[in-house]
Amino acid sequence: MSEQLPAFIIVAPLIGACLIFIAGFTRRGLCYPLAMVSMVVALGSSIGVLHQVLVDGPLIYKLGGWDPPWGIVYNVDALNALVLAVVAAVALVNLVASRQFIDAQPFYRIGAFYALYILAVTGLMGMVITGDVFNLYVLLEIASLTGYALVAMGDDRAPLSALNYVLVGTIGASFYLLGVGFLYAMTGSLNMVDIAQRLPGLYGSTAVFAAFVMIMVGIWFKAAFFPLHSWLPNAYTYAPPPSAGLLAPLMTKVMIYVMIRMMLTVFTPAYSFSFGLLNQVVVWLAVIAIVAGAIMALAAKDFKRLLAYIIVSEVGYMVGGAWLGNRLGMTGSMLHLVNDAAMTLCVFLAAAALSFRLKDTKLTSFQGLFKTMPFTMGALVIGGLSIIGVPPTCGFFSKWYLISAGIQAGAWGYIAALLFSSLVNLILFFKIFEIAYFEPFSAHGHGHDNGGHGQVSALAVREAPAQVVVPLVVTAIGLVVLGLYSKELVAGVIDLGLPLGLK
Amino acid sequence: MVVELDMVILTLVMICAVGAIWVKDLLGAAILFGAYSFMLCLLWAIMGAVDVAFTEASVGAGVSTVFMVAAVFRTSRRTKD
Amino acid sequence: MEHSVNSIVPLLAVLVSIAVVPGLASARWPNVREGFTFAAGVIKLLLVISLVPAVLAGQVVLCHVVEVLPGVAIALKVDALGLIFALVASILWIVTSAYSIGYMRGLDEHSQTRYYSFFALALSATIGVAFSANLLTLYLFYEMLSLSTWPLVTHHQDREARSSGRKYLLYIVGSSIGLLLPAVLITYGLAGTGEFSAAGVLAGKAPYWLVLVLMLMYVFGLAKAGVMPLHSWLPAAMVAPTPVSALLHAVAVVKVGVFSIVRVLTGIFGVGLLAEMDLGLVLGYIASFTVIVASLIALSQDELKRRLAFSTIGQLSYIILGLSLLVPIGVTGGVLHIVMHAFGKITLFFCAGAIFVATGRKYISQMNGLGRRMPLTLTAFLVGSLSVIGLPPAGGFISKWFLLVGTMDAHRVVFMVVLLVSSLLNAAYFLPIVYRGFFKKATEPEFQMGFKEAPSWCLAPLLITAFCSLLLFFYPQPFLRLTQIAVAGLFGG
Amino acid sequence: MDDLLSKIAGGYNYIAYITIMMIGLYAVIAKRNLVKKIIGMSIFQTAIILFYISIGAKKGATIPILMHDHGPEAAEHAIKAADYINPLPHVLMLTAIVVAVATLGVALSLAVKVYQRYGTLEEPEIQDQINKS
Amino acid sequence: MKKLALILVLLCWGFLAFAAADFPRLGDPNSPASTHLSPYFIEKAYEDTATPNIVTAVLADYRSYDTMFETTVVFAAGVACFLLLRFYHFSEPPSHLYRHKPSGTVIQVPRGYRLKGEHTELEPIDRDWAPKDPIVEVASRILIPFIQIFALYVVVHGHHSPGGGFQGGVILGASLVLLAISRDLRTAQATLGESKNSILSALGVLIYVGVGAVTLALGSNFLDYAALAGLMGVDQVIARNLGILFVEVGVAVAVMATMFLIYRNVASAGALDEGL
Repeated sequence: MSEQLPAFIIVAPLIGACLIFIAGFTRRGLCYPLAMVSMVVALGSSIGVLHQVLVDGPLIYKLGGWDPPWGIVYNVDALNALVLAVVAAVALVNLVASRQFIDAQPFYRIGAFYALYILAVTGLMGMVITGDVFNLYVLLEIASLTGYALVAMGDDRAPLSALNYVLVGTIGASFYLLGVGFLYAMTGSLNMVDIAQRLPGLYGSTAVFAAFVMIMVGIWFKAAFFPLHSWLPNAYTYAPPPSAGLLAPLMTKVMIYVMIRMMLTVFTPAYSFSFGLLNQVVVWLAVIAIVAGAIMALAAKDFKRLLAYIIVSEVGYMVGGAWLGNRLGMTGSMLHLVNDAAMTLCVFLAAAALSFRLKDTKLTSFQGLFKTMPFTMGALVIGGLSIIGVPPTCGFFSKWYLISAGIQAGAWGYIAALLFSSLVNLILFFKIFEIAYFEPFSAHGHGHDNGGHGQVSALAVREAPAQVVVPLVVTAIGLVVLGLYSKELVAGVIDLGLPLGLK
Repeated sequence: MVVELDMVILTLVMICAVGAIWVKDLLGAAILFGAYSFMLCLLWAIMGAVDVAFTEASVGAGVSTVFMVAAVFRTSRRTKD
Repeated sequence: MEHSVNSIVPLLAVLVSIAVVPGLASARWPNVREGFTFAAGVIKLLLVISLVPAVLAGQVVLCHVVEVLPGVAIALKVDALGLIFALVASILWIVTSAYSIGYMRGLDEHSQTRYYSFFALALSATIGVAFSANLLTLYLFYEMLSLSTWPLVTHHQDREARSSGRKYLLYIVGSSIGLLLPAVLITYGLAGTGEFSAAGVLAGKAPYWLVLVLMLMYVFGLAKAGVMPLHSWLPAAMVAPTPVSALLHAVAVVKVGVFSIVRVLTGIFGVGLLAEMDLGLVLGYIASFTVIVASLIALSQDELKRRLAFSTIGQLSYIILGLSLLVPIGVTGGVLHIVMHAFGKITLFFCAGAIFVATGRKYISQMNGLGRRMPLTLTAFLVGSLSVIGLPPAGGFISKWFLLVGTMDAHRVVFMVVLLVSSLLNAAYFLPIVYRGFFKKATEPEFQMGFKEAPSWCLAPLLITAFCSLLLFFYPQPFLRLTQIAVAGLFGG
Repeated sequence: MDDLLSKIAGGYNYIAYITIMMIGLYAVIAKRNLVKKIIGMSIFQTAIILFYISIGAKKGATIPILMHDHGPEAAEHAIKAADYINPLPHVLMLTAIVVAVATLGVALSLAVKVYQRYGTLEEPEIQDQINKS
Repeated sequence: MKKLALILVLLCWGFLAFAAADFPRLGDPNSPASTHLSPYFIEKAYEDTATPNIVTAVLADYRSYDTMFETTVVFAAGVACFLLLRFYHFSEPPSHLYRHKPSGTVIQVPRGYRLKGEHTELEPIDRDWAPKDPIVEVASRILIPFIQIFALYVVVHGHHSPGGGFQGGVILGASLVLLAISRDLRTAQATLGESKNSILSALGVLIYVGVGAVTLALGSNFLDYAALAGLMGVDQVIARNLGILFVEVGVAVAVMATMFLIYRNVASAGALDEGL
């Protein structure tokens, strides 16, 4: 049975999604348990697959029993097994936290929401696991379509933001599809490994170059790589907390993984890193992305918008790291991908917990939160420190690799941008902590007056319900644990997945 | 596959495409979009992609147009560009 | 050659005050809470002391915690240099805890639980820095210290605290991210390791300019050392409650800064490399500049704590100056100065706090005639001043003596002049305070019946530290012996 | 010159699909009406389908449905690849068409939702309303 | 903005045209696309699956995993439309309209008032779509069964001729849409209620995945129809042929239901009371 494990990763959530939608009309109480079951099975099987890959090396799963390149196969190596496990884990944790919000929705939406949620996860995991470039497009569309709907579920400006997301996202996906078409026209194949084998003879071709550029641009659209990020801030700001908690950590990260997969598996490092100028331009674009994201985050007045711009910045980290062209950079990018998924989950869950009690997430309404919501804020502190890059949280270690890679490649602009954005993140998060730490200043301001500083906060704020806080705290602890296990991740997993030729 | 016919239909496709985004009436745009899809369907039939042509005829020229008309009906026909 | 033993004791010493935090946070009664604080302090001190015999025997105690990245571990190493610093910090923590109780209760401060919790965290971080075996561990605890002291600095939660907190964070963490982190990474990139070793790890691996740039990045990146121009966080941070200023800003935070500089310059660059490239001179000039300018600014400060802060900035650079001489005696002086200055300066801060608790006065110009009502406090202040100025019979004399001998040994007459001039300046800004206190008549008539000595929880600690300052003059052997081992290690390697 | 001409003759489909695609892209970027943008998006997607079908085209071949199929002798006829048009792009494009209509459906429901909220489909007018509130 | 867009578009055009220079000529039988994978499909498809329509064979067997997700995309779009637009509202409209069937007269009943008793000759109609066109209505009524039969033919005959689950499903869905347009949404809903419709769309996908799950349960790889051979007592080629049929049926069900689900939500803006 264990050789069939890879199929379960996709099949379990897919069946789950269908059943959930049916249950939404017949037995509504079953929706949430079904969602949980399918996510748990998906997580279990992805961990199982990761274990298999680590023990037995990369595996190929032939769907329909057809041999590649004729049929579609899963190519699972250490890298995507890792990403699969991360996606499933993040989705599961966020699912636990989502329940409180979804129960507050109109009853007829419950089934549809969980179905879309699980379908989105299916799409994301499918993108990661597949070994076929066209199949990747189809799954990308599943992840995107469900993502649009999940974003648009919010109130106020969410539908407009989602429509903008649809337009930009579809253009991005179409660019990817076009690039795949170019590749197909030149090589006649759709299987990643097969393409990689047939490409070397075509390295000089302008069409292959165009395919490379198109695929990258398409992925960058979806990954919100500056200047193609315009859809992201609004979409994630107005998305309801459960959707933001799913999409923000995963969508961009999975796309970054797809980019890395394209660079390593399809085009191979020999081709991807052979354009001196193009590579430098991309690294400089990453620099601009990091800096621009940081500056726009500084200007944000809303917590979720601030986080959204931080994501723009983080995408710059990963794209830049991957394009530095050395093994350290790729390692850093992959490690940061894992860490950033966890970090983003942590801060977005915190945002969810806050919006549960505060009704809006304007920074100014955070006053005195350390007193009133200690667990949420405690977790937010860890998440913030991780994003800033303070050891021993995980964010530090991936930054360590990225900067080391920058040093090795002599990309000083990239290093400067990383440090700049760390500083800006420091300012951003301490701005938040400061507001939350200082309660409203009382009229007489300063004082050693009988222990109280200012009046009790006007908001009768309590800690968010346990169903939101527990996953949040678990994630926060996870950030530190991930940090301490960085070596196992790097040496035990990521290093196995990177091609040997990449120095 | 006849090149001349191909080119004529391609020209029609382009005209319909330009028309669909040109007309100042969304219902008209929806209908022109349907025509565009139908032209494409013809083109594919000529190129030998019968399955694709069939699908495009039913999906693109059929259901898509209906969706679009329905959406226009539920919103407004007015457009400034 | 030194031999090493593996032991978990250093890790325990670091963790004991973190472990106590949940106890602190959940304690219902203040007495229980403070009992926890003391218990942790005593355990920590005992653990540190238990390491002394091994180090005196020439051993190095290692504790490998976890390898976080391939080839990069979080690891602790106790050698003489680290042990000196750890001893000072853990002794003074107990004293400060006692003082905190007096001060915080005396003023009926709010959020005392939070205060003690972060205090404990800061101590852990300090010991962690002292015992760091490599750059990563040092960076980890260095950042932990920066962040855990922020709530202490901003303890009052008013506008002034907020702006000081901002400045504090921006200088300290900003410099550590902007300069220290890249320096650490460049070091790892060049040398492939960041383990501290007497021979240094950079020798022969980097060109002159890069070594110079790296050194400057470290010296300024470790901004806790208060090297000008990255010093102005220190006076700003004086808004914190006095025990915080005392322990953290005279002992823990700033000393962590200079200790780290000493550690990095000797352990990463190595004395040999610095001497070979003649970088000591550059370092010496930077330090001298800070010494003189800080002393001059101190002269003009009226607020007692600010004057003490600028004095600290100047004194810290003594240590760097001592190191920059790159001769055994000079380095001995520098390392000893960590100890001597700690005891002297903490006494001074305690006195400032005691005066504030008893009278509510912060400014020197208000302190006329104070000595009549608070003779013990002012006497302790005098002892502390003497120690900081470097006059017998206080401990500061010994370290300054070594420093002066060091300048002669290294044939750096300029630095000797700097030391002497700054000693004069020290005297000029400290002694008038004592003079005012004892001999000037108070201006206000109602002064006569106002207050008396601070509560005994405040008074006892400052007397103890003043006594220690004196004791260290007559009996410096324990620290001197350790220092000599440390210096021998640095130069013998 | 001859070379160029033959290139154009052999590549007019490519130029056509690029042109159609750019018409769609232009509409997405420049048009202010949301439904117009959606139409542009669909045009963009269909242009890519055109491209794929062009790849699959084969001179002198017929549609990819086997002849002589209704009988036991069907398998005995040797099937030559050169006789049939490449079926793979068709398969892919069936999927792409369906994806396109799915996207269109979602986009249109979003447009309806936006209209319910703002009462207009013109982006500048929506922006005005947002700025006012 | 418009100028910027134009420049951008022209640049893009230039880049793509530049790249197109490298492509094989249109219709070149020796292009990589025509020589690498496709010969295998063309030559082996019948042998493997007994399906003369190679497109169907590739779609539903060699690349059936793709097609499963293609169905899922449609399903996801249906769920998305439902989630986005659907709302249950219980507020009364300003007035109710009724048509007197024999005479065709429309009467208006203001809000708050109700018709007393049973009126079999009166039918409720939509405010937005009051006119009634007997020609369209009758023509549709005649046409719809034929459309549906044709659709079923397309589904089943997809092995031998153009068509298959998608096309058939879309046509089936279109027949329902036609019913909704020619009469009104209410009539169409009476044919296929909302929850039935939604369940069908999920069921379609489930049929597809279910076939895969059965093959998994039989110990083969996911969607390897050959595994069904033992279960149904036929040889592997026929099993594949039948497997294709099963999944095509699933696709048809899912697509049919989803198309109508999208239509009913878009056309009534989620209220499901009045259509076009």
